[in-house]
Amino acid sequence: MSERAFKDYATDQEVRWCPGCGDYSILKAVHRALAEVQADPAKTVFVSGIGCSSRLPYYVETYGFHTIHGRAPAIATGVKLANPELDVWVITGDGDGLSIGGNHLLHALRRNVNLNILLFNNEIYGLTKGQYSPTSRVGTASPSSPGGSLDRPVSPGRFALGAGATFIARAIDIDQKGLPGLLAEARAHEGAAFVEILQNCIVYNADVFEDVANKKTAAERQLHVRHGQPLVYGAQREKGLRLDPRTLTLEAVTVGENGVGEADLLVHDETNPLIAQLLLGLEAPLPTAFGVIHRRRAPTFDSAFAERKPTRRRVRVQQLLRRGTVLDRR
Amino acid sequence: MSERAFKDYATDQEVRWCPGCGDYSILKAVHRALAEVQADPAKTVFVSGIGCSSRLPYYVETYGFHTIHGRAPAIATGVKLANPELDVWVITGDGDGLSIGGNHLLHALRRNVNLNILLFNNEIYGLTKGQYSPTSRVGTASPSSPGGSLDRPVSPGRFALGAGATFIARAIDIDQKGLPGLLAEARAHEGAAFVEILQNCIVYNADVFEDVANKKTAAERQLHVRHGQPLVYGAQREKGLRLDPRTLTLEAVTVGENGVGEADLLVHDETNPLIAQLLLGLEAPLPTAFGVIHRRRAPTFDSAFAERKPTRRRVRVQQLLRRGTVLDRR
Amino acid sequence: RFAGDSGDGIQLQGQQFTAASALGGSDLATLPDFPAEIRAPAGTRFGVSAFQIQFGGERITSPGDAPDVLIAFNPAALVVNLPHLAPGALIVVDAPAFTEQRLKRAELDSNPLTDGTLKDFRVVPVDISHLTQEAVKPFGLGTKDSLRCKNFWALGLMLWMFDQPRDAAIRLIEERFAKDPALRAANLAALNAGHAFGETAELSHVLTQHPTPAAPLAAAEYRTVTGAEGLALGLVAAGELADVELLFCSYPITPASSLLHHLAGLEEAGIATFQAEDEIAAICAALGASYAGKLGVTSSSGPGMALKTEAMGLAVATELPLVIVNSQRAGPSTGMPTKTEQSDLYQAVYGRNADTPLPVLAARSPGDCFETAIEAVRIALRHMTPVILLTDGYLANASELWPIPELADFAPIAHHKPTPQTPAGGVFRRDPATRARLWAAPGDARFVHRIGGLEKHIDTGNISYDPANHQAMTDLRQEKVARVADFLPEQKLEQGLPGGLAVVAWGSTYGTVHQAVREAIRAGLAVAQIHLRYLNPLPKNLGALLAQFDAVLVPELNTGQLATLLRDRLLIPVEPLNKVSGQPFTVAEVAEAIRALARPRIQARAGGGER
Amino acid sequence: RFAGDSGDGIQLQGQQFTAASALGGSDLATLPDFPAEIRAPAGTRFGVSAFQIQFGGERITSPGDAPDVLIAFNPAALVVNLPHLAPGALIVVDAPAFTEQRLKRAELDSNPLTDGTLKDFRVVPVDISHLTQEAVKPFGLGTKDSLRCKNFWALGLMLWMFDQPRDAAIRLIEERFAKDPALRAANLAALNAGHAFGETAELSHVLTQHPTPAAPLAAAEYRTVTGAEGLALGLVAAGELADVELLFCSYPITPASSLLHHLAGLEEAGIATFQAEDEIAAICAALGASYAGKLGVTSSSGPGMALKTEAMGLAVATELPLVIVNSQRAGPSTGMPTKTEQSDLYQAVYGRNADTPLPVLAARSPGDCFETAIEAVRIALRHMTPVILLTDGYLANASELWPIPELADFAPIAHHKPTPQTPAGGVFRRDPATRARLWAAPGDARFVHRIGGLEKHIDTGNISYDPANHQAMTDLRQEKVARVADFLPEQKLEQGLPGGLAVVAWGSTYGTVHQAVREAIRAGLAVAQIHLRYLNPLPKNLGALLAQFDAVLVPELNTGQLATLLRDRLLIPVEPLNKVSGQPFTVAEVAEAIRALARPRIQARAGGGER
Ligand SMILES: Cc1ncc(C[n+]2csc(CCOP(=O)(O)OP(=O)(O)O)c2C)c(N)n1
Ligand SMILES: Cc1ncc(C[n+]2csc(CCOP(=O)(O)OP(=O)(O)O)c2C)c(N)n1
Ligand code: SF4
Ligand code: SF4
Ligand SMILES: [Mg+2]
Ligand SMILES: [Mg+2]
Repeated sequence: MSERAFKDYATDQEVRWCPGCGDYSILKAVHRALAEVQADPAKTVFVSGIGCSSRLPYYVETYGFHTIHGRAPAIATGVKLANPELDVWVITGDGDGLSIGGNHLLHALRRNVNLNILLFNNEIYGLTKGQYSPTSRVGTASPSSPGGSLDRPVSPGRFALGAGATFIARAIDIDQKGLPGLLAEARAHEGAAFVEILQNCIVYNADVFEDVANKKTAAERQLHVRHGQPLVYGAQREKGLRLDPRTLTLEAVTVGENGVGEADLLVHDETNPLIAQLLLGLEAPLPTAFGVIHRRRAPTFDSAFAERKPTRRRVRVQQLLRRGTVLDRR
Repeated sequence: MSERAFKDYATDQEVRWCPGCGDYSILKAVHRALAEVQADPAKTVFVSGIGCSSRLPYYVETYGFHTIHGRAPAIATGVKLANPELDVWVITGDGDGLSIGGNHLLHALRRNVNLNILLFNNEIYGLTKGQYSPTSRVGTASPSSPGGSLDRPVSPGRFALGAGATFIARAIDIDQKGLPGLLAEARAHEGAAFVEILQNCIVYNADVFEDVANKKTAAERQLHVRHGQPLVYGAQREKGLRLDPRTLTLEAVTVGENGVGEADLLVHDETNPLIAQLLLGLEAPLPTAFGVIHRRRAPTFDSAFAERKPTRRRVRVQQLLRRGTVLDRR
Repeated sequence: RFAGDSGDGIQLQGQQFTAASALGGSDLATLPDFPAEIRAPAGTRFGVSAFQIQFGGERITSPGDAPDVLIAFNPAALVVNLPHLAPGALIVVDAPAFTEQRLKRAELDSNPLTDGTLKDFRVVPVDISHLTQEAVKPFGLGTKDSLRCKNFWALGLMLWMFDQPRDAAIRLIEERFAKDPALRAANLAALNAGHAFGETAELSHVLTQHPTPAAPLAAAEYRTVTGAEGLALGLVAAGELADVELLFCSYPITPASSLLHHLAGLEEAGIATFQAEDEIAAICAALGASYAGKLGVTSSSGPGMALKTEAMGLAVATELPLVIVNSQRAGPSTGMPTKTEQSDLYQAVYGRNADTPLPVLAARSPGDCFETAIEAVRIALRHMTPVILLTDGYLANASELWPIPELADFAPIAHHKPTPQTPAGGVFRRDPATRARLWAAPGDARFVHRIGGLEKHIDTGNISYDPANHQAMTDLRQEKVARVADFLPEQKLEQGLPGGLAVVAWGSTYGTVHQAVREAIRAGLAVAQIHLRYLNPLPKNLGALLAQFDAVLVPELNTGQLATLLRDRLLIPVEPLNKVSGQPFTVAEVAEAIRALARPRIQARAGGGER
Repeated sequence: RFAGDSGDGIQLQGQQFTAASALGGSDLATLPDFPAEIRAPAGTRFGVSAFQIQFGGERITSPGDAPDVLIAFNPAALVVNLPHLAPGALIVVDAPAFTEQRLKRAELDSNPLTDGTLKDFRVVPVDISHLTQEAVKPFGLGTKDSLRCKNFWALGLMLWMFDQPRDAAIRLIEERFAKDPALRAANLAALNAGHAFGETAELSHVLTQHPTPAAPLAAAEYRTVTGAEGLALGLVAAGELADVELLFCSYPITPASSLLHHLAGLEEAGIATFQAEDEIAAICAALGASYAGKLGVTSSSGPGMALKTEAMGLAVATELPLVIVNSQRAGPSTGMPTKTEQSDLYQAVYGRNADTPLPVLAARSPGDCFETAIEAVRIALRHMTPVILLTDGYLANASELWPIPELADFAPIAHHKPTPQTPAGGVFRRDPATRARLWAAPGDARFVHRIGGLEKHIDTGNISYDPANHQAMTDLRQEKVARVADFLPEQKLEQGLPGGLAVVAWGSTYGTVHQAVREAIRAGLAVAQIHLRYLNPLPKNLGALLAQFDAVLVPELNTGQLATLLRDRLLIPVEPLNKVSGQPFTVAEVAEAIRALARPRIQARAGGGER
C-alpha cells in the first residue's frame, strides 16, 4: 500500500470554522499525526460530541461519528468493545467533555478504555455563541454571564488525574511542531490517553491564552516536560523548577544563580502521580506545563473485556434451551 | 427553645434497612451530629438520590427530599441557591454519586456550593440486589459480573480532589466515637464538604472493609490524621509515615527504631493538596487514612450568587416593559 | 412450606400457627376479602397456602395459583423437598447454612446452590439466621430463641413477596406471645425485618400467573422459563438466526436487571454484557456497537427509559439497528419499582423530541418473550432502525411451563451488511422494499464515511440544511416505520368469532384476558379476543378486523394508552378498562367488564349484521 | 444596506452589484423561484431587498417583509443610519472598529454598542475585518484589497441568515472578477467564510414574520419585542403578579439560549439565572428551587428536552410547580438546530414514563409569548404542577411591534403557600377546586416533612405501596390536569363563522394561517380560524365548537401531531396539512389547502345546516 500524505487524510467537506480558529491548526496536526503513523482510514474512527470542536470528524478521511452532546466517550467505548481492532479517537470540547459529558469522560478514564481523547479547551461554548464554560475563569463576561461568571473552573488535567487516567498530556493549538508527535504518542499509549489542547476561539474568547501562547514570551511561560529530564525553561533554558520538600511546592530558580545547579531541579517522572499533581497545579507566575505530564502502564478495559467476554458464539442456542431440567411429555 | 436530644431527630417512619446494615450506625451518627449542633429541623434539608443509602432522609426529622438517581447534588444546588439560609445535606452512595451522578457531584464540588455531602461507600449497588459499582474492586463477583468485574475502581477521595473539592474527609460506619464530630466539621465548613463513609452492606458485600474495620487490627490499619500532627498510628502509636523526598512516596517507619524520631514523620497539612494526594493514595500494607484529609478556604458559589444575584425584586416590571424606544401612537 | 430440622422449631411453629388459627380466631383465616380474592393473580393464596403448608402442606400446582414456595433453612431441607416442588418454584435458602459439613450431613458432595441443581427454580439466597439475630438483638434473647424467630422473619419476607398486609400476622404474634413481651417484641421485629428486607432489596413480588388455559400438555419437551429468561434466550437465538454478534449494554434497575443478570450468564452464546455508568451511557455504548457492526441491545425500566430518549433520536437519525427492552414498572418517577404496570406505551410511541418514529412490540407471556425478542431483532436488522420491546415487571418474574422451541423452525434473520459483492460507497443506497440503508461498519475500506445527528443528505449522508431534503428525510423516516407493517402477519382472533364485542389487549394481560374471554364465550356471550404484539405500526388489517365488531373493550394496566392509539389510528370508539394499582387484572375484573358490554351470541350475529 | 466610509469601498461595491445585475444577467435577479417566493416568510425578500439597498436602498417597513438589515463597519455608519432603521432591525457591527478614537470621530462620547442605544435592535457584534483578513490570507492580497472583501464576507453571513443559496452570489463574483483570479478566490473565500460563520456559530436564521394583518395601529404605546424577549418579560411579570421570586436554570442550546441571555439581563426584576452543567441539572436545580419555595423555571430545545423528561416525572410525583419552556427546533436528534419546527407536541403531551400528565401551552407570536408565559406560571402555581410552554426557533427570533401591556390589567396570580393562618401539618390537604396540595417549603417549622419520587400516600405523603392508594394517586394526577380546563377561557373563533371549514392551528403558524384564512374569507369561502393556546387539556368547548363545522384542516410544521391529538380526544376526522422542511408555512401553501377543502359561504351554511 502506497505511502499516505497528510493531505490524504482531509475530506472533501467544506471546513466550517471561523477563519483564524485554533481548530484549524489542530485539524492540521491531526492530519499530520495520522500520516506520521500511516493510520489505516478503514480501521480508524473519530467519535465526537457536539460543539465546534466536535465538527472535526467531518474533516478527517477515516470513519467518523458525530454523536450527541457529551456522550462521545460512552459511544466510543461501545465502538471499542464491539471491535477492539479499531483505533478510536474521541474529539470533545470543554463544554462537551467537562460540562454535560463529565461523567462519561470520568468512566472512560477510570476504566482505562483504549481511546485517544482530545479535549479542545477554549474556555468557552463556541458553537452556542459564547457562553462561559466549566473551564472559564471566574469573572468571564458572556451572554449568560453579563456581569461575569461566578463558577470556579475545573482543571481538565487534575480532573483526569483524579479519575485515574493513565496518560495525561497538554498542548496548545499553535504548536505545529510538537502537536502531531504528541498525538502520535497518545495513540501509541495502551489505555485511555487524555490530551488537553488549549485552543483559541477568536470570536468568543479571543486570546484567552495569550499569556502562554504569545511567541515573544512563550519560552518564559511554557514548560515543556520530558520524562527523566529536569524541569527547565526560559529563552536560554536557564530557568528551572525546584521542589521545596517541606512545603511540597515548586519554586522557580535560575540555574547558576546563588548556587543552584541543574542537579537541584526536579526531574520529571511521568509515572509519579505526585509530580503530575505538581505540574498540573502550576500557576502564573510559574510557567504552564506542556507535553506528557503523566503516563503509566495499566491493563486496559477493552483488552480484558475482549479476553474474558469474546462475543464469538461458542455454544449453539439450542443447547442452552435444553439446559436444566426438561420435562419430557412426548 | 429547649435542648434537642438526638432521639428528637428520628422520625416515626419504620427504618427499612437490613438488620446489621452499616447505614444504621451512620444514621445514628447523623442524629448525634444534628443534636451536637442543635440543628433547626425547619432550616435543615436532607436531599438524597436513590439507593439504600438515599433512604436516609425519611429517618431524619428535618425537611427531606428523596429525589432521583444521581441528581441529588443538582437538586440540592437549586435548594441552596433558592434559600441560602438553609443547611443542606446531600446523601448519596457509590452508585448514586459516582456512577450515574458523577457529573453533578463534580460540578457541585468545583463550584464549591455550600453543601454537606455524605457518600456511603459500600462498594456495591445495594438496593438493586448487589451488582458491582464503580468503587468495587477488580474481580468483584456479582449478579452482573458472575465471572468477576473488570472495571478499575475510582477512588472517591481522589475524584473529589481532582474536582477541586475544598473539604475531603473519610470515615467508617462503625466509628460512633469519631463520626458525629466529623459530620459536625463537615457542616461547619463553608463550601462543599465531601465525606466518604465506608459502609458495610452485610447482604451483598459483607465485610469488604474487614481489613480496616476489624477491631483487633484497626490500630495497625487505620491512620487517623489531624492537622499539624505527624502521621502516626499503631497500637502503641509507635508507627508513622515518612516522606521519601526523592520518590515523593510515603514509607512506614517505626519511631525509635533505627534512628527514626517523630520529627522525621510527615506532618499533616490539611491545606496541602499534595499531602491529600499522598494520603488518598495509601494502599495496603500501608494504613488507610481517616479524618479530615483536605480542607481549605475558598469563596462559595452560593454566597457569591446570593450577593450578585439576589432574587429580590428591585425594579417593577412595568418599567422594564417601557425600556428602550417606545413608539407613541396615542 | 417451611422446612428445616426440628432444631429450628419448625414443628413447634407449625403447631402454634395451627393452634392460633384453629381457634377460628385467627384473622389470617378470616381476612374478609379472602374468599373473593381466592382466584386473584396477586398471589393472594399465600395466606391460605401458607397455612395449608402448616396443616401438613398439600401442594397446590394447578395453573392460575401461587407458585409453590420453599424456605429451606439447611441443605437437607432443600434436597428432601426439591422433588415436591413445581418447576419455577421460588426457593429462599438460608445461605450460610450451606456449609461443607452440613452438605455432608445431607449426603451431598456438591453444593446445590452452585452446582446447577436449582437451574430452573428461582433461588433467593439470604443470610436468614444472621439477619434474624441482628433484628432481634435488642431484645436480648438466647441464641436458640433468637433463631426461632427465623420463621417469622421468613413469613415477613413472604408477606412482602406476596404483597400481603402484615396486620394479620402481627395479631397472630400478639395473641401467641401475649404472655412473653420479649418474645413478642422479638418475633414482631423479625417479621418486620423480613418484610423490610424484601422492600429494601427491591425483591420482586411473586405474582400468580394465568398461563394459557391448562389444556392437557401437547406432546413436547417442556422446561420452565421466566420472562427475563425468555428474553435472554430470544436475544441470543436471534443473534444466531442473523449470524450477528450482540453487545448488551445496561445499567441495573428493577425490574430490568434480571435480563442483565441472565445474559451475563449466557456470554458463551455470542453476546457480551457491559454494565455502563448510567442508562445514557448504556444506550450510547449499544449504539456505538451497532455503528461498529455488532447489534447493540439495551434494557431499562421507568426513569431509566426516560434517560434513553435522547439517544434514541440519534439512532433514528443515523438509521442504525438497536433493540431497546423496557421492563415497565409502576410510576411516575421512582413510583413503585417492584410493582407492574403497562404505562410506558405513550413514551414508546411518542416520547422523543421531533418526528422520531420507531417500531414498538410487546410480549404477552414468559414464553412469548422468546419469540418477541427474535421479532424485535428481525425488525431492527431488516429495517435498520431502533426498536422498542415492551415487557413488564410481572412478566419478567413470572414463569411458565414452556415447550422447548426448535431454532430450526425459525426463519433466518436477514440484515444489510455489505457482502464482498457489494459495490464500494453508497452507504445510503436503499433497499427498495424497506428503504433501509447499508449497514456499513468501520474496518471495511469500501465504505469509509462520516455520519451523525445533524440532518443528512438522503443520498450522500453529508450534512444538509436543504429544506427539501429535510422534508424528504422526514417522510423517509415515517415511511420506513410504516413499511414494517408490510412484513407483519395478519392480526388474528385469539378466540371467538367476529360480531359482538372485541376485547383488544397487549402485553402481560394476555393470560387473564384469555381466561375471562373463554369463560364469557362458554357462557354464550358474543365476545372475541384480539391480542396485539405489534403496537407501532399496527397490523394493516386491524381496522378491518375491528370493523366487524359492534364494540371494542380495551383492558390495560394504565390510564388508557392503547385506547388512545386505537382511537387516533382507527378513529373508532373504544371502551377502556383501566387499572393502575401496581397489580395485574383479576379474571373477575375483566369478566365483569365483558358482561357489561357483550350480548348473547345469537343477537350479536344480527348486531354484527346491522353494520 | 451596507454602510461604512468610502475607504471601505462601499460605493465601489455598490456599483459593482448594480452593474452586474443591471446587465440583467445577474443570476440573483433571475433565481427561478424568486417571484413565486416573493411573499414567502423565509425572509426570501433578502435577495431583492439586498439589491434595493444597493440601488439606493429604499427601505421596506410594511409588516410581512424582511426586517431591515444594517451592516455597520464603523460607529459613524451606525449612528447615521440608525434613524432609518425599523425597530427590531438586525444590526451586524464590525466590533473592533468601535475604538475610542473612531467613536470620537463620529462625535460619540459613549459606545452605542454598550450604552443601551441599541436596546431594541438585534445586534450581532463580529470582528468582520479580522475574520475577513484571516479568510483571504492565503491569497496574499494587500491589506486594502483584503479589507474590501469584507462586503462579500458580510453578504455570505446574510445569505446564511436569510437562508439563501450561495450559488448566485458565487456566479456574481466569478463574473465580476473573471480577470483577477486572486481577487476572485479571495472574495469567494470571504463569502464562504461569512456563510460558515453563520452556521458554525449557530446564528439563527432571520425569518420574515407575518404578524397579525397590518390594520392601522390602534392608539397605544408600542415597542418591538422578539419571542425570547416576550417570554423573558412574561416570566418576570408573572413573578410580580404572583409575588413569587423565580430561579431560572438552564443549559445553553440553540434556539433556547436567547431566553437565558435575555433573563440574565433582567436579574433585577426578581429572577436569578443559573447556568447548570447540563439540562438534567438545570431542571433538577429548578425543581430544587420550587421545593425551596421559589418558582423554578427551565428552558431548552430538542435533545435537551429529552434529557429533562425523567425529572419532569419527579415534579409530577412531588406535585411541585415548575415551568418548562421548549423552544422547538428541527429534529430528530441534533437535526437542524437553527431551523424551526413544531414537532415536540407528542413529547410534551406523552413523552414521559408511566402515566405522568401535565399541562401544555403554546405561544402564537412574539407578543403572545408574554401572555402565554404569564398563563404558564399561573397554571403551575394554581395547580401545583409542572407546565410545558411550547415556542419555537422562529418565534424566539422573530420580532413584532407590540402594544406595551399594563401589568395592572392582569389578574394577580394565586398560589398555595401557607399563610400565617394555615394550620400546621397537612402538607397534603388539598384545595377542593384544583386538588392542589400546600406549597410548604423548608424554613417553615410548621410543615417539616419528607417527600420524594416513590409513590406517596394521598393524605400523609409517606411512602405507600398500597394498591388502592396508587390507583387513587394515579386518578388524582389525571384529575389535577383535567381540572385545569375548568379555569380556561372558552375557545373562540379567531375569524370567520361556524359552518364550512375550520382551520385549527397552534403556535407560531398563527400569522401565516391568519393571513391565509383572511384572504379565503374575502374570497367568499366558508372558512373560520381556530388557534389553540391550550393543548393539554384542550378547552372544554372545543368539541362542540368543531361539531359546527363540516371539515377541519390542521396545518402544522410536523407530521400531524395536533391532528393525532384531536382525533383521539374528539374522535373526529381531520385533514392534516404538514410541512417539515425547517421552514415556516407560506401563506400560499395554507391558502391552497383551504381552497381545496372550503366551499363558498352560501352552500356552506346549508352544509352546516345538514348536520
Ligand atoms: C443535549 C444538548 N445540550 C446542549 C446542546 C447545545 N450545545 C451544543 S455545543 C455546546 C457547547 C459546546 O462547547 P464546547 O464543547 O466547549 O465546544 P466548542 O464549541 O467550544 O468547541 C452546547 C451547549 C446540544 N447540542 N445538545
Ligand atoms: C435512573 C435510574 N437508574 C437506575 C435506578 C436503579 N437504582 C436504584 S439505586 C441504584 C444503585 C444504588 O447504589 P448506591 O448508590 O451505591 O446505593 P446503595 O444501595 O448501595 O446504598 C440503582 C442502579 C434508578 N432508580 N433510577
Ligand atoms: S466560534 Fe470559536 S471555536 Fe467555534 S469555530 Fe468560531 S472561532 Fe472556532
Ligand atoms: S442491601 Fe446492603 S446496603 Fe442495602 S440495606 Fe441491606 S445491607 Fe444495607
Ligand atoms: Mg469550548
Ligand atoms: Mg452502594
